[in-house]
Amino acid sequence: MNPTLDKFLGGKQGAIGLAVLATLILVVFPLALDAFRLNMVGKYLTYAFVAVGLVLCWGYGGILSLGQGVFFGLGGYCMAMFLKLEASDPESTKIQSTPGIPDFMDWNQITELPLLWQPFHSFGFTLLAVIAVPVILALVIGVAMFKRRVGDVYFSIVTQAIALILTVLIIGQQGLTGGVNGITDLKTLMGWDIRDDSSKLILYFINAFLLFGCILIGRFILASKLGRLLMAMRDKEERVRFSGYDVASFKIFVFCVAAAFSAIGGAMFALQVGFMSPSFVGIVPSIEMVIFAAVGGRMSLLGAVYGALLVNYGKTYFSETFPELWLYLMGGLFIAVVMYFPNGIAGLWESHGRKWLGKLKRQSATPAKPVPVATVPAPNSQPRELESTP
Amino acid sequence: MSQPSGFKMPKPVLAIEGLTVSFDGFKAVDDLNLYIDRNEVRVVIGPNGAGKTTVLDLICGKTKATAGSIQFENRELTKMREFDIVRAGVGRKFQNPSIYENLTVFENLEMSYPKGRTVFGALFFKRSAEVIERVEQIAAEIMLTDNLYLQADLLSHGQKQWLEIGMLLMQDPALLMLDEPVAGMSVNERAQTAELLKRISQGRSVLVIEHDMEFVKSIAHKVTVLHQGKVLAEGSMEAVQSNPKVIEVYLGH
Amino acid sequence: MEWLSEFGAIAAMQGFNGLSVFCVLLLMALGLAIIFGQMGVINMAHGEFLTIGAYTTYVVSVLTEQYAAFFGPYYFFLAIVLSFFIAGAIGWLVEWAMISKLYQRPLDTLLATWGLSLVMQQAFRSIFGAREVSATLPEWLMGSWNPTEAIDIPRNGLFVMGLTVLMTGMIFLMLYRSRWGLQVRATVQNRVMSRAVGINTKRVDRMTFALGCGVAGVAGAAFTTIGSTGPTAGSLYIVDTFLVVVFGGASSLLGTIASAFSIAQAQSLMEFFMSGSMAKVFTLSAVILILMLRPQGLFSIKVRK
Amino acid sequence: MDSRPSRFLPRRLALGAAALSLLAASVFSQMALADEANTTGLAVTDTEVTVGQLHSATGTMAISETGSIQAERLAIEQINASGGILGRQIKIIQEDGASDWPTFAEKAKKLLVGDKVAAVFGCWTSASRKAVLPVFEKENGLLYYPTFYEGLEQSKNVIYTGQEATQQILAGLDWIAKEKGAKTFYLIGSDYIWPRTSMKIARKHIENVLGGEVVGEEYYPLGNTQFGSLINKVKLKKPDVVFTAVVGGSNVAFYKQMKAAGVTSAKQTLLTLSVTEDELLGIGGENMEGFYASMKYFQSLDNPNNAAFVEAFKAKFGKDSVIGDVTQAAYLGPWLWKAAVEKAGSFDVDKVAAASPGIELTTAPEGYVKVHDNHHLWSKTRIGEVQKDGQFKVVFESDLIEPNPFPKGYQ
Repeated sequence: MNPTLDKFLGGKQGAIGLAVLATLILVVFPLALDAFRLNMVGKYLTYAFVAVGLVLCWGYGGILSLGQGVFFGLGGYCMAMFLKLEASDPESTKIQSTPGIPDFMDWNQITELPLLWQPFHSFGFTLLAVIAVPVILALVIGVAMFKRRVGDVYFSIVTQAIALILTVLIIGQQGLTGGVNGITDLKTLMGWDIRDDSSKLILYFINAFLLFGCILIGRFILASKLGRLLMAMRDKEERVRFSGYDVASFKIFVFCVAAAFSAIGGAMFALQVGFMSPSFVGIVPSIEMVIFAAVGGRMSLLGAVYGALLVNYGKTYFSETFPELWLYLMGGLFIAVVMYFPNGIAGLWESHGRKWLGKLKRQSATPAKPVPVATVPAPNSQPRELESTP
Repeated sequence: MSQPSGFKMPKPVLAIEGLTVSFDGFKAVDDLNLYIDRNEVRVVIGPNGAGKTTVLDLICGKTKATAGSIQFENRELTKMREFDIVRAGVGRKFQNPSIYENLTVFENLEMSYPKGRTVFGALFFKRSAEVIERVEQIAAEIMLTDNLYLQADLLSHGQKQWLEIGMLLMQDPALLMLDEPVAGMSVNERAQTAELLKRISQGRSVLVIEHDMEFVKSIAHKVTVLHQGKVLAEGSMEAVQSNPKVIEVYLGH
Repeated sequence: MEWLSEFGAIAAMQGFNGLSVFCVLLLMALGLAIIFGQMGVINMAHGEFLTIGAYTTYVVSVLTEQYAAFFGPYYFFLAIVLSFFIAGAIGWLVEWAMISKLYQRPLDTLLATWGLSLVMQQAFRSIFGAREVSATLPEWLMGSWNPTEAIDIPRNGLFVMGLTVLMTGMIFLMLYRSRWGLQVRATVQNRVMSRAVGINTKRVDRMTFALGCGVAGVAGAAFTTIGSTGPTAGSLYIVDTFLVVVFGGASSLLGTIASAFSIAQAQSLMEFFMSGSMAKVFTLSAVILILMLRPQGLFSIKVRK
Repeated sequence: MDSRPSRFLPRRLALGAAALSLLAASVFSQMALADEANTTGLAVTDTEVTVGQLHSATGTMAISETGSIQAERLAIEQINASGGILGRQIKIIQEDGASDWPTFAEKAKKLLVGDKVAAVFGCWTSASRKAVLPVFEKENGLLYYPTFYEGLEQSKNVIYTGQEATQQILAGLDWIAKEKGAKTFYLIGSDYIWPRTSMKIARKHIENVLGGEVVGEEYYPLGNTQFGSLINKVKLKKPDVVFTAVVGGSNVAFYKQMKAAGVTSAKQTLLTLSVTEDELLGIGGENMEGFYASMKYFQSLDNPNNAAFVEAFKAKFGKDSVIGDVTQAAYLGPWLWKAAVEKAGSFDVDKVAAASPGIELTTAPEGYVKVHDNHHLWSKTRIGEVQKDGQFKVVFESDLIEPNPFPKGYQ
């Protein structure tokens, strides 16, 4: 195999795992789920971007950010600002005192589109901003923290405080941001109605492909020397430093990559869900995203996706069926995963699933069976639970 | 230190002058002067708490000096960042073997290869024939050729020490600093290590901290005795061993 | 002239407010600081241990009203003591079942305790209902004390202040004057060596964690006088608490005190001159900026490694 | 782990196919069922009509929304007991918004598209309403929204059973200006849209209509628990009236600290928009004794409708339960819907919405209400004085006030 391609796919095992997930997301879900449920899966998958980023920076880099919601939110807000401007054309806002500006600005007696919003008329600028704004913030935080060797718990707490600050700011500046309600009622993307079922289906696929893009980039990073350096840094930071590496710059890089992934997720969230609010920026959503990565397996890019799907599905299912039990379950699951299965679903699969699969293979006398069928249960307990979805 | 032009006196590779560091008033290193010549093997000895490891920490930038200067090939190290010091040609082995245990010996050595040290350099680093050749060469040097594809945590304690030395050699440093390289080694391994040090000190200076006097004797060109952060004595092993102040410090209490 | 004396009165009350916020921050942070200092662990469920104290106070208050009205004025002291022991006992259990399994993995402890906080919140909701409750405060804790006509000093503020001084003093004594404190400090310095000289470090950890949780319980009981009691009440305090502890630096109680003091003064002063939201943003940003300049917190001892 | 790999794919496909055929079947069955009471494929049979209930049963908002859930259930039960609507019993599908706005939007869509409910009773915060509004407008659903709110909104798909801001604020300010001779006001709110909009309206009214002066206007983050500095500022400014819209956990901290700082009703007049009987449970009546609240309903209202309502509510949910303004407004929802359906003779959303303006309810616990063309309610505003036991004493009752969600001159 081409070595570069191999790096992206992560060898035979990696390619199979990817194929399984791709089948699940690109074929099985769209066929088996109705538009409404599929849109929900689409929403879960936007969180998976964050989880994938966390695998890189937390699992491999040892940097536990409790403020990934900040980047998710910034990406989402950039996209939402563009969409909101498009939804606020003078015609559909003619009942306002100042037509042509977003409705919440009108309620806040703002009579002119603020400077901050002006560039978001351009889709090109918006796409750039979706990535650039969070990455620049991550860069600033990263430079400030890692160059000064703020590590471990300190970093976690500081990122958490940043999440809080941003939430308070967004809520406080409601003329600019829509406040606690967020930016709502997003309708079209360059004239294309994003609320239709058909457009939601297209968005779902765009989202899925972007997610796979991020996973492949993640794989490429991990397969490179940089990936090995990350792990080396996590375990023996001093050694790496005294081998002549600028440890901080690697941490900053991986933190920025995680921020960029989160931001893409946020932007796709705004597109698919149709609004953005500060409730995805704060501390609680940020930690929940860590849960997705932890449950899926902090060392597994694919596991992170399963984690995001499983936890969110569980959240929807249990909060519908046993609302009382949900928090117990979520908390308990989290404690159990952290304490006993630090490598999450992916770790369980590695330690038990493969063995079991091996046994199965040996039993079946026809080893020539097409590989994907035999490995479909890669996510392990996952498909069984999701079957009740439709 | 002006020198007449034309006549080239060998300038020390490392010149430490007036070096002081204090932790909350306690002076771990106190107005220290130390010069190491090219191709010299220098051993620093001294009782526990004499400040030996701190000196290494100061040279490689792990600890920042309170006062004084450290000149390495005419560059002032006290102002430089750790990885710049390494890139300038200073390698350091830690007291406990510090290797990447879940990587193979090959990968351990490869990590220290002085290319692809920037973020994007590392991202697009390729295992070229040149890299492989260099790794194999070093592996032979440190007697680990047979274990090249073994995971590093399966090595013996002594082999781990060698591996770390090998990782430093990958960088081809002008100054190699080793903190207790034979601690925990068998007699046989000690002898092998001494041979290794002799081989690798060709073309570079080596600064060693060691307690094992036999070992020191077998490798040292010159010995420096530290006591309470100051140089107590300096010279050949024999001269130092017969120095009454040294005897007082080692045996007096 | 009258304007001046009024200004003086406001200045006095504002000064007291700064002190009062300081005490609140310190009292919340004390328990966390002990645990963080000892184990390097941030207990994300700290807020829920505060809430245990608050609910204990509520239950004692209700029971007193129903069965022992004569005890009414004094029930608060009993509530504080009970809060300490109940929160401490639960902390003891948590350390035994969870924390002790996670040493060497501080980030994982942080995550696991967050899971715990979810479970505890839901437990409060199941037991006490989703709505907020209110303990009836004894008369002597309500209202204000007037040294002059124009000055109102909140009695609950004074009470919290007194309690803070008492708790801080007791913790100081325990840490620096008792045998147990010596063991704790020894364990922090060198765990292996402490074990070698016969200190039961496991027990020391467990006691420390329980003590930290117990102190949180006391804080929670005290906060029923100034704040709300509900399943998620603890989470209102949590970020401030973390910042105080982290800002103060892990290694010293003195750092926590200094950090609580500076954050409280900054916040109290800024709130006086600008809107509460912006004051919050500025305070938090200032703390983060300073943390970036001094990553190990205000007071960290330079240690030779 | 025991899921069979070989069965996995086919099973999913089968499920997909089953889902499709079910969908088709349901479309046909609905067509077959259609009569004039239901021409748009809603979940209405000859004996039953399905409605949705969408509140937060979990999460931080559960504290506030529990009362609304209970009140709506009570109303629906009573309607069913009295024969239902157009001869059909009401069936409730309850969904949990879990205090999370996208969940609200999702669940709204599920109720409208999946369950085809004829009406939804739900939401509490403005944020959740804003999140579901596009769904209701796109899928043409009907939402009964119970909370008093900031106004600036009007939708043909929503009936607002609580007061919009001007109804609640103006009468209250007029009363306090007249009764207490108030000229100077200090405005305090939690930092989000409802308090900010309310204070804006209040400021305009104070400055332009009452000829008074606003001496301070402050917003604190939601969840703030330290109000010492603010209270000192209030003391410095000595306003005639402190006018507040503080919510959630902050509420409790604010009033406890006011009391502790000596700012009691003996020294300071205070009028609030945000404290109902529900909040008083947490704050404690003793901490607010003598302060005033301005809203359309208090549990202590003295009329036969209310007496019956309070009795029924307590019989169902326990004698210690309290009823606040929003709870009562939520109770109106099902009754208003019933009246509109009966007037329209159909469950069709368009017809019900069109029939709604002009609907009168004389049996409302708050007294008489009437649906305005703008889908808000005509209602009276009352001033209640906080009593030590956590109830309010009604000290003033306005005339019927016209709802005006887009108040000219107040924006």
